[in-house]
Amino acid sequence: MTESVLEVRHVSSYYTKARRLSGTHSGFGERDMQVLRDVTFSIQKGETLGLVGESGSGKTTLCRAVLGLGMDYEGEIIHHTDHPQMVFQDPYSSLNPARTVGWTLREALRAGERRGKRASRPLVPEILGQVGLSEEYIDRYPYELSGGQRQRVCIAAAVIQRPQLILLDEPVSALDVTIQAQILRLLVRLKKEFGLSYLFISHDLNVIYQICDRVLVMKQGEIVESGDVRQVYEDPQHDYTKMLLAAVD
Amino acid sequence: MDQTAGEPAGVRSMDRHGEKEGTRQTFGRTSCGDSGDEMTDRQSQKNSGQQAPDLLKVSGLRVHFHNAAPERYAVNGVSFSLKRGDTLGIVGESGSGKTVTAMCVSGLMPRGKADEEGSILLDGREMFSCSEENLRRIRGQDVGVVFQDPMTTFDPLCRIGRQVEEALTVRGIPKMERRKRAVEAMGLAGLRDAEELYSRYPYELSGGMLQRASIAAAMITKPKLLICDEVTTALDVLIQEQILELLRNLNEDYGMTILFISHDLHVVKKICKSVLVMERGKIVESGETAEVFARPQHAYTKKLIASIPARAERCRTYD
Amino acid sequence: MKVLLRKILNLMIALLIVTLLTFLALQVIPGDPVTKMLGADATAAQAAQLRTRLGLDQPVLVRYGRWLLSFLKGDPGISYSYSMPVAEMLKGKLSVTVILTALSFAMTVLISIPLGILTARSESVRVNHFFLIMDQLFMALPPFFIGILSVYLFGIVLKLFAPGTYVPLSESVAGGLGYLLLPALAMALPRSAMTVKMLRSSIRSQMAEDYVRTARSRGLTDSQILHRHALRGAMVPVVTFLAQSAAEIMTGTIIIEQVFTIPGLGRLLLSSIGSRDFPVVQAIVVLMAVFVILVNFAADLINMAIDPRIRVS
Amino acid sequence: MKIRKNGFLKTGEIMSLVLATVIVTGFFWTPYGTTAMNAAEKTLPPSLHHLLGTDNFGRDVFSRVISGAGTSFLIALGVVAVGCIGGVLIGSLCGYFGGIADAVLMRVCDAITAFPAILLALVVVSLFGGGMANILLCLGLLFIPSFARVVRTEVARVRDMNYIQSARLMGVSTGRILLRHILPNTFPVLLPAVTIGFNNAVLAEASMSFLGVGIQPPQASLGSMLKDSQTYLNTAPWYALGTGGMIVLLVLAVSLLSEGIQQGTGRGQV
Repeated sequence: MTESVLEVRHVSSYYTKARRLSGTHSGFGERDMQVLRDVTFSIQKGETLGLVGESGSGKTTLCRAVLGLGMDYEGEIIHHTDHPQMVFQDPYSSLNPARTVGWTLREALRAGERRGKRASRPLVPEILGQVGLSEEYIDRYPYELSGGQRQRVCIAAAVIQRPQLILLDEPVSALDVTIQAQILRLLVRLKKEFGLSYLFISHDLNVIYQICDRVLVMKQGEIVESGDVRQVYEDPQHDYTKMLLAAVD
Repeated sequence: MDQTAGEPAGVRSMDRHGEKEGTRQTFGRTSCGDSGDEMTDRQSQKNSGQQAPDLLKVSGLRVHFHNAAPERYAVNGVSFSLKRGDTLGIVGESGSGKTVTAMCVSGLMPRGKADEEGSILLDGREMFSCSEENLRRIRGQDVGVVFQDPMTTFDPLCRIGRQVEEALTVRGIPKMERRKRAVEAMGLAGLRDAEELYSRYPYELSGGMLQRASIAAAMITKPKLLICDEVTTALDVLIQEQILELLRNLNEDYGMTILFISHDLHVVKKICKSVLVMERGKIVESGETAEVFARPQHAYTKKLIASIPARAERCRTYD
Repeated sequence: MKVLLRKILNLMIALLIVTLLTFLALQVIPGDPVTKMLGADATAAQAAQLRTRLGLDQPVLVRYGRWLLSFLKGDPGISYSYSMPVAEMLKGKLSVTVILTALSFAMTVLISIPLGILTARSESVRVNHFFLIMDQLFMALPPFFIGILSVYLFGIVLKLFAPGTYVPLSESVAGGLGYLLLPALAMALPRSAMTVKMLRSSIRSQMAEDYVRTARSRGLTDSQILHRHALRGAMVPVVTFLAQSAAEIMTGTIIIEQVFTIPGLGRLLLSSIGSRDFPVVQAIVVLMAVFVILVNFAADLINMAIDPRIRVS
Repeated sequence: MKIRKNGFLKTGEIMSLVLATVIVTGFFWTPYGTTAMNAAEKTLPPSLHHLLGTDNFGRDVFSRVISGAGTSFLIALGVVAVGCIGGVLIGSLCGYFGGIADAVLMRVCDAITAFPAILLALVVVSLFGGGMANILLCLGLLFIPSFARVVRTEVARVRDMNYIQSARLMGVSTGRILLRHILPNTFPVLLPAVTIGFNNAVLAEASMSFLGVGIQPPQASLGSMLKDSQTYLNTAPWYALGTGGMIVLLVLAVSLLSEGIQQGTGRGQV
């Protein structure tokens, strides 16, 4: 097998009780404990791994744990590459409203240089071109951009440091369908161009099917099914996967 | 509801009939267009000759917001009709005018923010010539609306029951009966423990439950038309399924007429007998849902269908 | 219930801290009350005797404890300047200040709430602009300047009242209240302007919420929506602001009493500060602090009643 | 940030500009000496020689008002500077890092902001002595909590935004994230806080001087002049009007400016 870029071994995570109380406490409703239960998987180089599940299934918690964004967890997370990046769902809170597109991208470059990636410094207009935006966007503020354009800028900022792994948290869910298709195509192209690996999180199995090689199905913090996308689609084993598939059919 | 569910789907182009029935001509012209490349319509040929009374008949609807560019119409010549007991989907992306159309039909367009032209006949009554007073009577009584985000559709400071029965409250129904009907409607909307939930606050309920409660609130007056504006968008897929199931039951068991607005072709396919596809304020294609999906005629419809993440195609292969 | 208990506990802690801080602050002030009371040529023995009598020879915390206990019993000590019980000195003055504060606060509420609702409902651009300008103007008028202007206008030019002739309520209720009207109004006007502005924007932001559209779809009129829904939500920040206003008004009396020569707590506070009469200063500051804390607590309770979500978090 | 022009902004700009010019000029030159008495010209009504008349010592009220406004201006500026710098420092650190220090500091801030600043300032300044430095320091310290609270709330909100997470993933240092990524986002809430703080400081100084515990005579101060003018309300009403009017103008100019900016950035009311 090829080398892996990320290994997650037996990761569990708990929400403290106090936090739960202040957040979503209630005696009613369909609610899950926000816990990761013994999650194990790895991502190979050049692979797109899909992670599917409903809200509250622990997808985002897993993401934060992988990126080390202030999540406490048990188990092991081994990175075989430097500094993975992330693209978030909501393109409206993903860009600093007080800064222009150019500033954000230059800032990413600057931070990359501090990490010693001076060698192949790309230029801001060049990067914008790579994500399908023209130079005139350099001086635009986020509020002047559409959802799709913002997501392009976010993707540009994510690939600017040439990471090997990018986490995509529902990157197209907030977009119109035709824009979704464009962004998905962009992601595929960038992956080929830069040899990226993706962890692609979505609640939409159809989107996962389009872009991923393998898929993990997550329910209440547990991976209930995993395998090759086609295989999972054609022959789902777990009831939950079957329900999810039936829902998007 | 006096309509049998087995009737042929009732979407027809109104541009030809519209003029006969005295709609303002100027807009009859600009509406869907006769040329066929703007709008592809199978139903009009099939159904011409048949004249059952429509519950809703929109003709030559044009909306222009005052703060928009002069020639930028949010809705630009939209005509369609909807029979009792039918389910009609309006599909389009953001900015297609689908929500504005729904707002006009529900009588919720804010006053003085836009120019509206054309005609909306609801059960034979012209909405545009209604006084604000009459419009308000129509809202809640004849038309119920369910909105997108169940989390924000309720007043967070007000108990669920009070809000579910609100359409009755403002119509002077006594408290005991209100409560009875509210609990009934909530039960109908698939909420168990309706009695208990009646005195809960919105923050104590999950999104799916709130969406059920908001359907109950819209249904409580037994309106003639139920407008669902992106009701599943904010929900998880499995909950989406449940809500769609509920709406389907309301339509099949109680003959509720549903106007279903969505950007999601998938969802529309599951619930609507017929569908309108809108792009930049115009209807570009309409017909029976299955038919439109199987054989899309208009380029935009094709593009939309192609954009749906489907099993058949994968980005990797076509890029 | 749990939240309520926690709030009450917080309230107690706050009261304790405020009283302690006030007490400590007045201990570090330079100047020895004993020399002040006895004069410069008193003997050391006399001084020591007085010190013992006043309890000044004890450690600070012991003195604080003693003072707090007797304060709770209604005895805040003995005045250095007048050698009489502080409680005696405060008695008549406290009621004047409380009535003035209550009067002014009532005016603020009565002016601002209806006006705020009225201007929030108005859709006319002109009316809105007019009120925005009036808001700005009145917010810029400091109460003491309004006070001076009204003394000049009503007292000197129109001769409607004679400045400096406050009659205690015990002598004439109508006369006393009448005299307090202008000072109360002077404090209420700028506060009202601020409250109107706040209430208006609060209502506006509520009316832009999604649930308003939903209510409209049920056939409610705008005024039904306002009264059944929007107003409740809009009141939450306003209640908090009104509590703050009550506190500001209470301290504002210090100045306004000066302008209208009203014999209230403010004047007593100033003269006591001047004569370094610490027991009196301490008692007044603590009373005002307790008032402020209680008012804020009341606002919290009201908001808990309005918004169920506050009850759980 | 683009600011649309509007009536409030324009009026505020013009007023502030005129006032600033007058005040700055007043630091170097006034028509008459601010303490120069003239027994021959006691309580003269406004005229071309004395724009706002003279007071009971024959001093030119206009000159004294300008100079007093200068004092108010300097103190308010200093108070806001102390409060703002301290508040931004405490607020941003508390908001960003959270934890026990944050909880404790914010409790203290809550207690101090709940308490009317003027009462505390009054007691403290009167007991430690007036004078510009004492007033400035005392009010400045008392103003820190209100700034800290505003900044903290905003920083805590922005901290969890996706773009800050992104910046962290890109390897931007914490200091830089705070300074260059988060702080610019607090300006929209900091600006109204600064203007309100400025006005509160002007009023607090005036109030204290009015009560005789602030700026000490013969230095001109709007508050103490207003206090003096009260005695001569009968014979020289222009004294009170001119002095009080200046306070109103100072406050009005700044709040119009603030309202204008808020409306121009779409945050104000229509």
